[in-house]
Amino acid sequence: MSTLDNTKTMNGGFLANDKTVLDYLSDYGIYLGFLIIFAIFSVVSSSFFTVSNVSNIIIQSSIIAIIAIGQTVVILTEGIDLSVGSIAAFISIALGIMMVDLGIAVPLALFLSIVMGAIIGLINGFVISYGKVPAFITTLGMMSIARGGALAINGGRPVSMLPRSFGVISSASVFGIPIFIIYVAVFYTLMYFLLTKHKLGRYIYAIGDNSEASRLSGIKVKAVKTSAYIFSGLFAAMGGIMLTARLNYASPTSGSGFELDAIAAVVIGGTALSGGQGSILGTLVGALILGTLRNGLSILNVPGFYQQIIIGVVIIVAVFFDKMKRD
Amino acid sequence: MSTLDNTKTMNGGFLANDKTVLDYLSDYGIYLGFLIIFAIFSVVSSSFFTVSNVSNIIIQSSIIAIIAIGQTVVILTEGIDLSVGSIAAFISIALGIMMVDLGIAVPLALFLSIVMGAIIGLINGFVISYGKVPAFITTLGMMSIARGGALAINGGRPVSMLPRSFGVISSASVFGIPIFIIYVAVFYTLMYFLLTKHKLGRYIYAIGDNSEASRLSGIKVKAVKTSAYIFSGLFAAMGGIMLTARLNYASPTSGSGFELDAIAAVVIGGTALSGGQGSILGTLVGALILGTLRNGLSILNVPGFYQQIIIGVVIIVAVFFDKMKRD
Amino acid sequence: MSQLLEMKNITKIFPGVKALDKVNLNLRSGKTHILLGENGAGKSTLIKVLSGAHQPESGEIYINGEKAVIASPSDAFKYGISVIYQEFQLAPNLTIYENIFLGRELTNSFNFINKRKSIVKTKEMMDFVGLDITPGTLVKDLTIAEKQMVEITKALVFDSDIIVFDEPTATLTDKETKRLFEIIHQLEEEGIGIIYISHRLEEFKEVGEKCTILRDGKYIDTVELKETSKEELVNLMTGRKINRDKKRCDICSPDKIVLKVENLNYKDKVKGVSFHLCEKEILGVSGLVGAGRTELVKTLIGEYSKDSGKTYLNSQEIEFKSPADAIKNNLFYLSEDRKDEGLFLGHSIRNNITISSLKRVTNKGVLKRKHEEQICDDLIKNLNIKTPNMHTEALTLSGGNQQKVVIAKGLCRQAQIYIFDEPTRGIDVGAKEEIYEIMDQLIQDGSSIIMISSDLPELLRISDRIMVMADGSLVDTFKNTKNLSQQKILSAAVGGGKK
Amino acid sequence: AQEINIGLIPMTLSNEYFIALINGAEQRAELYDVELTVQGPQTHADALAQLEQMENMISRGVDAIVIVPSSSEALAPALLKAEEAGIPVINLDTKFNQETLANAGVSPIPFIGTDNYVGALDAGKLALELLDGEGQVAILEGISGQQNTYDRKNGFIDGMENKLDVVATQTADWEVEKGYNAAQNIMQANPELDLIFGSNDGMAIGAYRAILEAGKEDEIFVIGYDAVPAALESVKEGELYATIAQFPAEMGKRGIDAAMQIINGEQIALKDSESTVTTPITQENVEAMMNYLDNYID
Ligand SMILES: Nc1ncnc2c1ncn2[C@@H]1O[C@H](COP(=O)(O)OP(=O)(O)OP(=O)(O)O)[C@@H](O)[C@H]1O
Ligand SMILES: Nc1ncnc2c1ncn2[C@@H]1O[C@H](COP(=O)(O)OP(=O)(O)OP(=O)(O)O)[C@@H](O)[C@H]1O
Ligand SMILES: O[C@@H]1[C@H](O)[C@H](O)CO[C@H]1O
Ligand SMILES: [Mg+2]
Ligand SMILES: [Mg+2]
Repeated sequence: MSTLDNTKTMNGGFLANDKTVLDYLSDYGIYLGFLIIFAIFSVVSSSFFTVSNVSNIIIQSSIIAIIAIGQTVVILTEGIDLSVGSIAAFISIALGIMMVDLGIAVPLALFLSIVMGAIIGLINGFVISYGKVPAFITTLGMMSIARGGALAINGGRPVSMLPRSFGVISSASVFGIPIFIIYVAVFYTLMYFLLTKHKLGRYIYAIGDNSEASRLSGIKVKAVKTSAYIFSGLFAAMGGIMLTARLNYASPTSGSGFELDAIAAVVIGGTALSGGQGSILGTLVGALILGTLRNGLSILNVPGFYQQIIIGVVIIVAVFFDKMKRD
Repeated sequence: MSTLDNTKTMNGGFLANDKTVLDYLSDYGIYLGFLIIFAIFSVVSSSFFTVSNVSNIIIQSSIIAIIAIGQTVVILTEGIDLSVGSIAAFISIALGIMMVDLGIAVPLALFLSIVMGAIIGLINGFVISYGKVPAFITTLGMMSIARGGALAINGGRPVSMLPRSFGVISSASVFGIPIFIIYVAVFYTLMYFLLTKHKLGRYIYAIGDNSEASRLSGIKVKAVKTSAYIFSGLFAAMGGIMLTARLNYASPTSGSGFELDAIAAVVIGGTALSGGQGSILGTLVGALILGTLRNGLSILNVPGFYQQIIIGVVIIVAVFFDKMKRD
Repeated sequence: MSQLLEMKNITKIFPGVKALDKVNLNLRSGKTHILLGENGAGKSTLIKVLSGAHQPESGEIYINGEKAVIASPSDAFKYGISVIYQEFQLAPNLTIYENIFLGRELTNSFNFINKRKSIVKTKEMMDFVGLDITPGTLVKDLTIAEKQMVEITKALVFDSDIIVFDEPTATLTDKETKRLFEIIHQLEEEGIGIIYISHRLEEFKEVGEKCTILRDGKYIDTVELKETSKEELVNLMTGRKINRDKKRCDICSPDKIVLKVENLNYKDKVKGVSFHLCEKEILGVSGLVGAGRTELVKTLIGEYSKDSGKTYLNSQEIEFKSPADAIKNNLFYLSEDRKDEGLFLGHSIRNNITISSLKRVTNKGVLKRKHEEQICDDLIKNLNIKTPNMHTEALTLSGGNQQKVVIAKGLCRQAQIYIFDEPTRGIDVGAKEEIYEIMDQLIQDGSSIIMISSDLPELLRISDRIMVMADGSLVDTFKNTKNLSQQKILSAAVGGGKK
Repeated sequence: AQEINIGLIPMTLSNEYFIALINGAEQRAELYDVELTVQGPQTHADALAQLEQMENMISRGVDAIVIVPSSSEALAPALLKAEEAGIPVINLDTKFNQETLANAGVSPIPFIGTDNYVGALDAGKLALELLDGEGQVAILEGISGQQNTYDRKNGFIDGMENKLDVVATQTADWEVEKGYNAAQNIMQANPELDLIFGSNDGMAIGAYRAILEAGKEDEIFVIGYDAVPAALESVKEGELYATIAQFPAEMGKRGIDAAMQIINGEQIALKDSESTVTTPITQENVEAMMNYLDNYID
C-alpha cells in the first residue's frame, strides 16, 4: 500500500451510514441529474420554476415519497413490497368508512388507519420471515388480498362526503408551507436518523448485505426483517391517508401502480434491489425526479403518450449517468 | 469426507439441469399444490373438470405462460423484465397497423413483429449489460416507452377489422388440440432443452448463480445476459401476437399487468428472483396455477372482489407449502 | 532455458491504493515459483492481472518470449493460464461437474452438453486429486476444503501451461496438502509452470525452488529457497524480525470450568460429543476436513438445532436457541467462512467491526459515532489491518486483511468465551504471531478460547489442550505438553475416522 | 392581448369516445383561434392524475378548464383551487356530484352531457325486444361512483321493464380489458346467458371478444353504448347487436363555447345542466352514424 489518501472515502464507498448530505451531492450523479432535469424545465417553461409550481411538484411527489420510505427500508433488507398501493387503497376505504359510516372521530380514525397499515405490514413480515415465503410472492399475494378487501368492504363503491375537519390533513399549512411538504420533511428526517444513526438502521443494512453473517453476528434477523415490513405497511397507510385527504374521497381502485412508482423512486435513488446499499435521501430525490418529470412535461403540454416515452428515456439516462459517475 | 452418500445429491439440489420431470413431481411441493387446487375445484364444481374447461384453462393461461418463458430466462440471470406487458401491447398495435393500414401480408407481419420484439429485448439487454443500468430501471423505463409508443403510433386508438387469415393463429387446431396449447407445448419443450441441455442454458444458470465466477471462467457474461432479454422480448412479442389473435383486435392499453403475472408465474414455479435456480417447467405450473384459480373461482361464481382475496391467499399458501416441503 | 512467463513492471492502482508498483515475475516451465508477501502485499492482485480479471495501469506480460495481451479471463485461457483464486469462484447452485467444465463445456457440434462424458471425466479427475464425492453434488453443499479441492480439480481438467495456486492450502489439512504437493510435482514433470502463493513457510521447500517476495506492492527480491532460511524470508517480507518459538504451557485448572457440553448430538454430523472448557484456557480442536468440528460448534451456539445434549455455562444449564442467544451470553463464534458467514463485504470496516457490539457504542440505540470510531481505530491498529481508513468497504481488502476484520469483530464484542474457527486462514506469518499474542492477552484478561484449526503447528503453538474429532465424534483429548507431537494428533484423527 | 388558453382534461386519452370529444373541442378552438391544452390520464379511473393535471394547468395559468372527471366526487380540492385562482371550470359528459362539491365548498359548475338514463332506456327496450320478453342478461358497469354508471344501469333496467333476469352486474371501469375479463367470468358462471349490456363500447367490445373466444357468438347478444368507430364497425359486421350513440364531439364543441362565453365575461345563458341527445344504432342506421363520425375521427 504505497499511496493511501483520503480520496478513497470520497469516491469509493457508497453506503448511506457514513455520509452527510454534502457528500451525497458530490458523490451521486443522480442528484446532479435531478438538478439538470430541473434546470432544463426552468429554462424551457416560464411557469415551471415558480413558488407555486415547485410546491406543486413536491406535493405531487409527496404520496409516493412517503410510501417509498417504507419501500426503501424493505429493499435495504433485500426484500420488496408490492402490496403498498393496495394497502393504501384499503386504508383509504377503511378510513372513509370509519369516518363517514361509523362516525369515528377523525383523530381516532387516523390512528386506527395507521395501526391497520402496520398490522398488514406485520403480517407480510411474519409470512416472509417466519414462513419463508419469498417477499415477492407474499406481497404480491397481499397486493391481491388488500385490493380485494378494499373492494369488498364497501361493495366496490367509493366513499365521499368526508368530514370537513379531515380535510385539514392536506389543506393546512405551517408558516405558509403546505403541510404535505412538512410531512415529507419530517418523516424523511426521522427515517434518515433511524437508518444512519440508530442500531436498528445498522441491522437493516447488515441483513441486506449478508443475512447469514448477520445471524452469526447475533442479529435477530427475522425480527428486524419483520420490522421493515411494518414500516412499509405503516408508510403505505400514511400514503393512503394522504391520498384520501388530497382527493377528499376514498376509492377502492386508487393507488394501483403506486408500488412500481415507489420501487422506482427507491432504485432511481441508488438503493440496490439486492439490499444492503443505498440511502433514504436518494429515495427522496428519486421520487422528486418522477414527480418533476410528470409535472414538467405536463406544464410543457407534451402530449400524454409522448410524456410516457420521455419519462422512460429520462429515467434510464439519469441512472446511466449516475452509474457512470460512480464507477 | 466421512458421511457422503447419494441422498445428498438426490435431495439437496433443486436445479433444473439435472432433473427429469419425475424428479420434479416428487421434489416440488408446488406441483402437488397445483394438483390439490385442481382436485378441490373438480370436487366442488362439476363443470370444472371437463375436457372443454381444462382446455379453456390452458388457453387462458397460455399468453402468460408464453411470456413467462422469457421472463424465466431473464430471472435466471438475476434480472427482471417489467416491460413485457407493454412490449406485447406495442407489438399488438404494430401488428394491427402492419396488417390493416399498411397491408403487409400476414406471415411477413408476424415475422416482423417477432423481430421487433427481439430488437426491443436487445435494447433492454444492451442497456443493462453494457450500460450497467439496473434491469429494474431499464425495463421499467422500457415499460413506459413501449406503452407510450403503443399509444402514440395510433393516437391511442385500437385497430380492429384484422384480416381473416390472421385469425387462424388462434382458432386453428391440430388433431383436435387447440393451437394455443400446441404453442405452449412446443415452446416449453424447446426452452426446456435449451436451458437444461445446451451450453447457453448452462451459462444462463451460471451467471445468475455467480456472475463473477462466470466471468472468470471465460463466459461472455454481457452477451449471455443480453441474449436473455432478447428471449424475453421475443416471447413478449409472441404473447402480443397471441393476444391480438385471441381478441381479433389490437388495443394499445392491453397487456398491462402481464409483467406481474409473468413474474408471479416464474416465482410461484420455484425460480428464485436472486437468479441461478429454478426451472422452466415450474414456470408452466406457476402460470397454470394462476389460470386455474381464476377459472375455477369464476366457475364457482365467487364474486370478483373475493376472488382476488382468495387468489392472494392461495398463492401464498401454495408457495409456503412448497418451501416447507423443500426445507 | 527460456522463460515461460515474464511479467514486467506491472503497476495496478485502485482508488487510493497502489496495489502493485512495477512488479516483476519470471516463471520457467516445469518449475514452481513461490510468491510471498504480507497480507495486502499485492500477490492476489498480480495474479488477477495475469488472469485478465484486472487490467494493469502499466506493464507487460510475455509468454514464451512473446508479448501477450490479456484483456479478459477468456484471453488468459487462450494463453493456457489457469488460476485457482484465493476467494473461490464457484457457482454454488451448480453441481461439481458443471463447475469443473464451466466456460469450457464438453459439447456436440450444436453446443448441446455431453453430460455423461462430463461426469465421467470429472470423476476421473476427482479421483486423481483425491476428492471422494459424487460429481453431481451441488457445490453449495460442500465444506470449504472440499470447495478448494473442486477449484483445484477445475484448474487441472484443462491442458494449461501455467497454473496459479493462490493460497490453496489455507483451508486444507495435511492429508489434502500432501496430495496437492504430489500433484504439483507431477505437473512440473509435465512441463507446466506453476505459481504458488502461501503463508505457510514450512511448505515452501517441499514445493518450489524460487521465491519472489513482495512488500507493500513493490517487488523486493527473488531468492533461491535452498539458500534462504525461514527467518530471512520473514525478514524480506516484513522488514523486521519475528519470534516464532513461543509455546503456551499453562495448563488449565479444572476447578474453574466455564463451559461444559454433555452428549451433544446433531443428525449424523455430531455424535455424542462431551467436553469442557476452563477459565483462561485455549482448547484446540483438531481433525481432518469434514470431521465435524464446525458442525459441533455451530450446534453448540444454536445455529443448528441439536437433537440432544446439554450445555452448562458457568455451571448453569443453558439453552442457546440461536447465535444471538449465545452472543447475549458472551459466547462468540467466528466463522471459518469469512465471505459467506463472516463479512459484510459491501460495508465499511467500521460497520463490520462493531456489528455484534452495538450496545457498546450506542446510547438508547443511538450510535455514538466518536466512541465507535475510537474503538475501531484501536482495533485496526492492534491487528494491523492494512486499509486507507475504517470507512473502506471490506470487499476491497486483501484476503488476509478481511480475515483480520472478522477477528476484530470478535474482539470488539469482549466476550467471555470465543470460538475461533480457522481464524488464521490466509493470514501471514507475522500477523499470525500478532494474533496469537492477542489471544494470549484475551486469556490473561479472563476469557477462554476454543480454537478450531487445521494448522497443527499452530494448535501446538497455542493450545492448552487439544481435542481431536473424527467423523462427528470426539476421539481423544490431549494435554499440550512438550512431548505431544503432530504425529500423535494426526494418527488419532485418522484412526478415529476409521472406527 | 395575451393569447387565450383553454385546458381540456378528458377522462382518459385511450378511448375513441374521448378522441372524438377532443377533436370536436379542437375544431371549435381553431374557430375561436384560442390555444387548447389537452392532458389526460391513461386509464379511465385515475382521479389523482386528473387532480395533478388540473393543478398543473392552474400553475400554467390557463383561462378555463374543461373537464370530464374520472370521479364525480374526487376533484373538489382542485376545483377549489381553480375557483380561488379565478379559473372557470366547465364539466362535460360525466357529471360532478353537486352535493359533494357543495359540501366541500365548491360553487356549482355548469355541465354539458348526455342524459344517460334516457339513452340506456333505449338500450333496455332493444334488449327486451330482441329477447322477446324473457332471458338472462348481464350488465357491465362503469366506474363506481360516477353518475353515468348508475344512470345507465337504471335506465337499462327500466327500459326492459324489469322483465329480463339480470344474472350479473360487474364493474369493468369502462375498460376493454376489464370488460373482456368480466365477461369471461360471467359466462363461466352463467352458461345460459342471453345478452350482455356493456354500458360503454369499450367494455362491450371486450365482452364480445370473450364471447367469440368461448364460441358463443350465436348465443349471446351484446349491446354497447357510445358509438365509437370500433363499435360501429362491429355493429356493421353483425357482431355487436347495437350501440347507443352519444355525441361527444358535440360536447367538446359546446364545452369550448361555454368556456369562451365565460372568459369573455358574457353573462352566459348556460343553464346549470345541458343535455346532448342519444340515438340507438343498429345495422340499419350504422352507415349514417359512421359518416357523421368521420368528421371527428380520421
Ligand atoms: N478491488 C479492489 N479495490 C480496491 N482495492 C483493492 C482491490 N483489490 C485489492 N485491493 C487492495 O490492493 C492491495 C493488495 O491486495 P491483494 O489482494 O493483492 O493482497 P495479497 O497480497 O493477496 O494479500 P493476502 O495475503 O491478504 O491475500 C490491498 O491493499 C487491497 O486492499
Ligand atoms: N451446508 C452443508 N450441507 C450439507 N452437508 C454439509 C454442509 N456443510 C458441511 N457438510 C458436511 O458435514 C460434514 C462436517 O463438516 P464440517 O464443516 O463440520 O467439518 P469440519 O470438521 O469443520 O471440517 P472443515 O475443516 O472442512 O471445516 C462434512 O461431511 C460436510 O460434507
Ligand atoms: O360517457 C362516457 C363514455 O361512455 C366513456 O366511454 C366512458 O366514460 C363515460 O362517462
Ligand atoms: Mg491474496
Ligand atoms: Mg470447519
